[in-house]
Amino acid sequence: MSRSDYGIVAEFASANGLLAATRAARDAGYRRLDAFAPFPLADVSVVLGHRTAVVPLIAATAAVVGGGLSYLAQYWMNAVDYPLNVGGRPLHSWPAFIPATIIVSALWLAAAAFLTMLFKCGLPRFSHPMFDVPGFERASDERFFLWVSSEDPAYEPRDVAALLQRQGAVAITRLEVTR
Amino acid sequence: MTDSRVERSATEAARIPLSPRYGRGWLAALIASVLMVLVLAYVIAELVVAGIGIWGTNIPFVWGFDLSNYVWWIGLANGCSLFAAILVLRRHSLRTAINRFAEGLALFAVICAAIFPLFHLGRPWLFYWTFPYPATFQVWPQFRSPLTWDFWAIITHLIVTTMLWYVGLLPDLATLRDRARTPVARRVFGSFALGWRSSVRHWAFHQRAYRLVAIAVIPLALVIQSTVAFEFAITLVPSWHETRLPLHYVVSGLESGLGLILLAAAALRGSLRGIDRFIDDEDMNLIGKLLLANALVACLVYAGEVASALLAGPLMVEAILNRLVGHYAGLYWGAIALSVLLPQALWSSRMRRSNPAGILIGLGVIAGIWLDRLSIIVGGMQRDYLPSTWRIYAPTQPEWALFLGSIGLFAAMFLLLMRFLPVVSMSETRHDEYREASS
Amino acid sequence: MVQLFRPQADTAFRLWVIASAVVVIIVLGAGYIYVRSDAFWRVGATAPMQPIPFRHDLHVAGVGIACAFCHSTAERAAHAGMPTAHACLTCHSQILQGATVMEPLRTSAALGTPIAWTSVTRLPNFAYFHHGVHIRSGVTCETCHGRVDQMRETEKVHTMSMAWCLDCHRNPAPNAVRTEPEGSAVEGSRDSLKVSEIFAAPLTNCSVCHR
Amino acid sequence: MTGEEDDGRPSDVTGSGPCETRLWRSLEELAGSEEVRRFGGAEFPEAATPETIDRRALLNLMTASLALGGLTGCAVNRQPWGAPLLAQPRLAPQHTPGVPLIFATSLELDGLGRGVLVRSHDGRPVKIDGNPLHPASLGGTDVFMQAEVLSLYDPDRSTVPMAGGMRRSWDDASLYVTQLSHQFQANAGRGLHILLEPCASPTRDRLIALARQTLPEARWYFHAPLTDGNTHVATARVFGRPLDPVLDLMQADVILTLGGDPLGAGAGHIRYAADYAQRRHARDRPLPRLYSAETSPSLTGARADHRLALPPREIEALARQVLDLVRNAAPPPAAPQSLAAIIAGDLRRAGAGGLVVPGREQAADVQAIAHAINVELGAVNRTVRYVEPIIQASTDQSSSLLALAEAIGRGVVDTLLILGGNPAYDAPGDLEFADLIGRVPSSLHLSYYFDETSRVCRWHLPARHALESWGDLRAFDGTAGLRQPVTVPLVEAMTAEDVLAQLVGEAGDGHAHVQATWREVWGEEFDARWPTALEDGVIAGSAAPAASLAAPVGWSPPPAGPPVAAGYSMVVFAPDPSVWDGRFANNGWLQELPKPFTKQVWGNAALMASDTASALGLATGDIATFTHGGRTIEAPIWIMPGHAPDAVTMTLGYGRRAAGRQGSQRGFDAYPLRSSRELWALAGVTIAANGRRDALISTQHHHGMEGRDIVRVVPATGPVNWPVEPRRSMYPDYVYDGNAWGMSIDLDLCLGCNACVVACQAENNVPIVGPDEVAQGREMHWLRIDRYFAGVPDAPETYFQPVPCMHCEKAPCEVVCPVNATVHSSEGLNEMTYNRCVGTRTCSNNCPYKVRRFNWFNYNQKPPAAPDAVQNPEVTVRWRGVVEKCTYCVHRISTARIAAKMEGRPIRDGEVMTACQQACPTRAIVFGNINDPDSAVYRCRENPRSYELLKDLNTRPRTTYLARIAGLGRGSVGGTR
Repeated sequence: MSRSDYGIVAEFASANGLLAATRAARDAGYRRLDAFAPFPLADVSVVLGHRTAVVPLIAATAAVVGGGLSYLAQYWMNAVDYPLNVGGRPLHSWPAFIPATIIVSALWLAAAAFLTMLFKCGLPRFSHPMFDVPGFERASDERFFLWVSSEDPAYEPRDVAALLQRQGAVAITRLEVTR
Repeated sequence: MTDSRVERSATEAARIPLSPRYGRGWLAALIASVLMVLVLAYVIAELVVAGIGIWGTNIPFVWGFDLSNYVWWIGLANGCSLFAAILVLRRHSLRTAINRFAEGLALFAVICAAIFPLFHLGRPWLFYWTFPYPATFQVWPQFRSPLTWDFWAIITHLIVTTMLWYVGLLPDLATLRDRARTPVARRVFGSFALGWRSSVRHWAFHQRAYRLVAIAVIPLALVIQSTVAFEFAITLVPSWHETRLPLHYVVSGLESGLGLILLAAAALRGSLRGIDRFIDDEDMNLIGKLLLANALVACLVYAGEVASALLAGPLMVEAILNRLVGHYAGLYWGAIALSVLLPQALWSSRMRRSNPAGILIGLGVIAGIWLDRLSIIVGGMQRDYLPSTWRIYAPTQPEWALFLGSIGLFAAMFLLLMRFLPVVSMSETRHDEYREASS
Repeated sequence: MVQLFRPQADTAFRLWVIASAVVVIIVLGAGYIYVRSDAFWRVGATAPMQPIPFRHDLHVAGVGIACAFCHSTAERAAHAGMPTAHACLTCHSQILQGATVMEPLRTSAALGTPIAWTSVTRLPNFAYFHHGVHIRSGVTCETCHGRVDQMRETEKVHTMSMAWCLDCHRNPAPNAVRTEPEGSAVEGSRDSLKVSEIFAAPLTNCSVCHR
Repeated sequence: MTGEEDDGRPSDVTGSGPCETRLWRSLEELAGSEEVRRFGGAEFPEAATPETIDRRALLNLMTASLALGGLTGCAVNRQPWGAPLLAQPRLAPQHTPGVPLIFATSLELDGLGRGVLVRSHDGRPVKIDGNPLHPASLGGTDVFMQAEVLSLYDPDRSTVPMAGGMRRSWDDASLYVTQLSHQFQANAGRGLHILLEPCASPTRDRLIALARQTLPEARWYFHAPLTDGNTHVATARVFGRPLDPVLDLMQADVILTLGGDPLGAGAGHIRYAADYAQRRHARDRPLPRLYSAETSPSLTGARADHRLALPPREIEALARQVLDLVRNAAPPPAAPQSLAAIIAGDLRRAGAGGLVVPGREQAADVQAIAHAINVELGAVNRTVRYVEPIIQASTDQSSSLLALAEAIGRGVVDTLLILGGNPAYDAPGDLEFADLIGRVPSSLHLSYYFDETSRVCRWHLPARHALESWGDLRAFDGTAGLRQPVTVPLVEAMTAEDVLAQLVGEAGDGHAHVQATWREVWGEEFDARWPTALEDGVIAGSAAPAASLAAPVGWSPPPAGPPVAAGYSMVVFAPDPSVWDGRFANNGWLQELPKPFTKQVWGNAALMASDTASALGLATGDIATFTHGGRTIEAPIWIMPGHAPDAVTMTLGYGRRAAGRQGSQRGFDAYPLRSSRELWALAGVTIAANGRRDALISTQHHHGMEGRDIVRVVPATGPVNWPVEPRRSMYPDYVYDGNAWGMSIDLDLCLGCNACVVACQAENNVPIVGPDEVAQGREMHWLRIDRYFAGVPDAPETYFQPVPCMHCEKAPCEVVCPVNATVHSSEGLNEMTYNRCVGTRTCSNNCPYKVRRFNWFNYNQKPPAAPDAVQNPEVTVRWRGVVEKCTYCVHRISTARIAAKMEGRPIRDGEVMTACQQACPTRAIVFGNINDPDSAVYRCRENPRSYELLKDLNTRPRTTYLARIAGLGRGSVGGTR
């Protein structure tokens, strides 16, 4: 039961403050950062270099796989496993198998996108050190936070705090977690 | 449950969901709709016990209210979700105002729609036979049948619409969690928020996923509307056997969806204090214009219906004429009046901005499309190939009860939504405010 | 702000997700296996009670009575036929005549009322089966009923599910043994029957069994 | 005796000549068989002597399974171990459990016999078909023969004797009867009056004769509402003594019918229809020309080349003109010819090949004129032969109901025995007969139901059903046939013969009485002839010979009566096509059977022409009040295209008050309006609308073909040339080698008689749904007969088109089924697997022929469902929520396939007969393998008249139609085909 340093969290009043601080932190050589804002901040993402292209990639693959499976299943069941003469139509009536195929691939697409998001965000995660930050509940309302990880190679609590102070943080917390 | 935070918050968004005190009106409405849900439950029990003979259906009218209500509900659902998805993709400002409840409406409509194909079965307890599972009698579903497509359509629609709605809702759930007063509420919202920390990283992936689900919804809505149309178009019934039917269903489906959105928006503005800050006149104006445009397209489709039928040979001519002047002509002209003529009122911007007008026109359009469905299905079946089999169909009390019950279910779910969840997206609103501020 | 959930919550949640996934898989899998299991189809089960403690093993293996002697219409009719009290009494008017277990038999003979045996292999009413044509096609009794001659109490030896029927109807050759059960009514005409005639008939048509 | 043989009767059987392969048996014969003697010798004391194993014992053996309710074919069995396996105490010889036996017996209509074959499963009669050897059937049936088996199991039938409304034991009852016989044998029968239904039963006649001797003072009366026609009066006028005409339509080149319905109704109509059909399609003979003058549409009129809708008085006028024109051989006057002249001309040209047939409801004069014309043409003994009355008993007036009424009025009737019949209901209204019976001190009624008459009599005895009893009946042509029980009596009951025998003190049961009768006839030949007769159901060569006619002098009719005053309106009475005279009122199959012209079910209506109706300010469904001589009834109106003006047709037999749960309070009762003096046509009835309406239930609501290609008609002369467009399909065709089943329905032969509809219902366990469900459009008939009117409303052409499942090779219904419940068999059957159906009904929706039916409720369990006992164990009994339809009697195909397989041979043509095909009197329906060039159905499909219904849809129906041949032009020469 030892308490260990988790990093420094600074609270900002404005999105721009956060953006500036993030830039500064990056320039100061910090790499293990995360920013928190009540709405998407594209430019901050850019600064932090998030790569999300994987989501559509996986989704697209899933769509293709799901559709393919659906079509094959229909073909196998109606034309291979129990072939029946249905209204004199060919056993492999491909046009009739299309609609279900499209629908199922759409299902896989959506599901894959959703699950990938959760996975890449590490959700669900009900308990997280960030929730210990005083006033962090306002991160979902109108406040902005920047967190510098203690794991960062360049991590030095005093420097970090100073840097963030300079960026006009309204509050600075040293976050500790129990391990 | 959230008022305490309002004054602490600087943003407009903080005032969502607003009007802490939902008055007697809301409660009365809820009670009324719950009663209707009870009626629904009763009729369904009766159906399962006695059999669908309690309906007015017969040969040749094997379908009546059951399928027309299904088609109507699924049309509403597709209309709403399609519209919502497009807004998400276009990142249109309207989305902040509309998406949240539009997605909700879509979801509720699908749930209502699902009731009908399930309980219209002669043996509803065997519905799972349409699902391909390895049975010991080794018989599979028959995938050439639009009804099997429909099975997939409904399931998928249910799941994907839920995801679209939920993904959009996720950040707001976090907000509700962080604002919630009672520990129970906090925990409940907390669990549904999945530990969302509004990290910029979360946001990045969230935006991607949201847009991808929206992308999935668009083809889905179109294909499902078409599938529903195929259920009729691939049969030999003279006035159904048309390639234009999917188009007809997509257009009129979207129109009914817009009608519902207009209705809901106007109703919200009329009932929730202060919401017109988020669903403002400009939004209403836009919806009105869209609905008007859609009504004009629908008008074109109706014209096409008559034209193509007249070109299609004697049987089709007889069938369409029967719908225009026959026993069920009232349904057809009612549909025209309500879904084409009534929306013309939206040419005037005063109408577009007025809540009562919005409610009336929204209701009118929805009713119009309902009549259109009934006219197509019932009126269409009336002139079949052998005159000896021609008959009349009239719905019975249980059919009406089932229909009204499904509306009650829909209303109940919507009332609960507006009570416990933000009816417009907080995060989107914040986002917009930020953009406006920064620009 | 305060933590809503303890760190264990996450572990608990992940475990719950995995667990429920496992449960679902187990339930489905178990269901899949169960509906194919002998228990589900009462295979190996014997009738709870029969009017007379009849023993096939004694009569067939012991005394050497052929199936067709008692089930006399199996080779020509849909029903295999149950032995009449009259038939039983050909022997049992001497053997065991006084025995109490034979009471139902005597009652039946005297009053002319049928004896109601509990049926061990019974198809649902929408499935129509014809013993005669199966035997004629070379399907022996034990193919479906097992070694009844060794059974103390008669029991079901196959599921008799539709899948089980289909296996044979899709490929009858293995089970259509070209030997005739004893006491066959169709001995002479055996050669005149070409295999093609047996298998030409489309055995997987629904109406072969369902009318 | 194996199952498949019961349908195996060669399709080309014509009653002429004995049937080569005889497939049905008499229990008698079984009982007498060596086998029985053998186990007579077995160790059962009670079986020691062969007699003890008589037919009753055998029936008991076979029926035992019924006792334990081991009925198959009921809904899915839910017991864990299924239904028990029943081990019978002993097998009936030659009876294999589960394999049906066929017995020949006779059923009665209008007191005349019609031979039938009864198929019984394990002692349980489930299906009735025609007896090919019987001249009144030739293997064909009508709706009444088909439906008789349902009446057998009627839960509403009378089961116990009643006296003064109290249930009594049979001991009391027989005691009462014995007392009667003692009492009257003591006083020679004074005060004993006996009312019987006229019935051509030699045994009954023998017993009556016996009784007349032993009880000389007893008085005998005969009454049936429909047989009291003017036939005998008319023949007496022309030939000096009452005679019965027997037609030979094979010989008739030109036929004129004056009312009546020789092809569609009556005891001989099946034979007449068969003859007419055979003649129509005899290649070497010219097409017969049929003129029909009638008041209300009949099946004969619908079939006629020329149909004249005339009120009764004009029919008489026409008859008189024709007689004159036929008599004085003056050259026909110059054009424009009167119709009478044209008809007379045709008849003269036909000479001995001409024939005039009067309906029994026509006035004596009209009928006499008709016979006179036949004499004039020299048609006697060619197209018609006159025989001594088949039903002797009822010829003289002193035995009429009227006489009985007067007797009761005079108070001379101490004891009234009513053996059969239901006079309290169906006696003419003016007699007030129910009240009269009440005045009789001691009265007894023997009847199948506890009906209107039973209620007003002191005593009621339950009567046996025809299928439970012994007897014998003469057919319309005098041919005698035996009646034998085909099941053990389901309730303890008596027959009229039993009662008579008791009265005269003749010992023995029905069996003995019948044997006694024929011992008298056959003498020592008896032992030789009895078994055959019993097995055939027909006594060979017993047809009545032509009566020797003292060369009839040219009889002239009395001058026509005065023209009727204005404001004249006439009501014509007719038997009902569904319930006949009311005796079938409680039979669900018949009640739910759409009447040929109106398609009305579960009720009747007063038919009139549209002009008449509009003159009276009435519309279909309006209830009108009909008043005559102080008697008033109310009846709903039905506007009937093709009905004669100034007349109303009322069908009898409805408005029953005590028919049973299904038959009571349906339709209106026309008997009260009937007058004992004018039985058939009542002049001067006042008709007034009373403002109320009745929801008449019908199964067809549109009557025109809307110019669509539905029923095709080809000219009588000249070739058929239809454009043959090549078949095109996007899909490759499936190959149907082996058997490919198909059906052909000849619309030229179809009379619309409905026999096929009931046959299908009986064979396939088609449920009865009841009036409310039919009103909602949910009738379940797998085979329906569509009726279309074409041409002018006043004198329309009427077309009948039986519509079973078409078994389309490109079946639209199959493609839309989500669960593979309906698919195609490799023999081209459109199969319906009930136990897979989830009930989306989308198949029915996609069937352009609308032949698919849906079980909206659990019809087979809720009244008026047919009892389980009558369900065919070969066919699944359907349950709620599944779709069903015509299967081409697939169970019969399976049975035939199995038989063929077991004998290692292919299925023969004609081996599989569908129920509808087997029932059809005119052989309009042909079924078989369309791949086999030698099959009858193949030939039909090659016929140039062959066409597919809704061909444009390219559904490739396996059921095809042969176009109807248009009527011959007036007086033109007959074409041939």
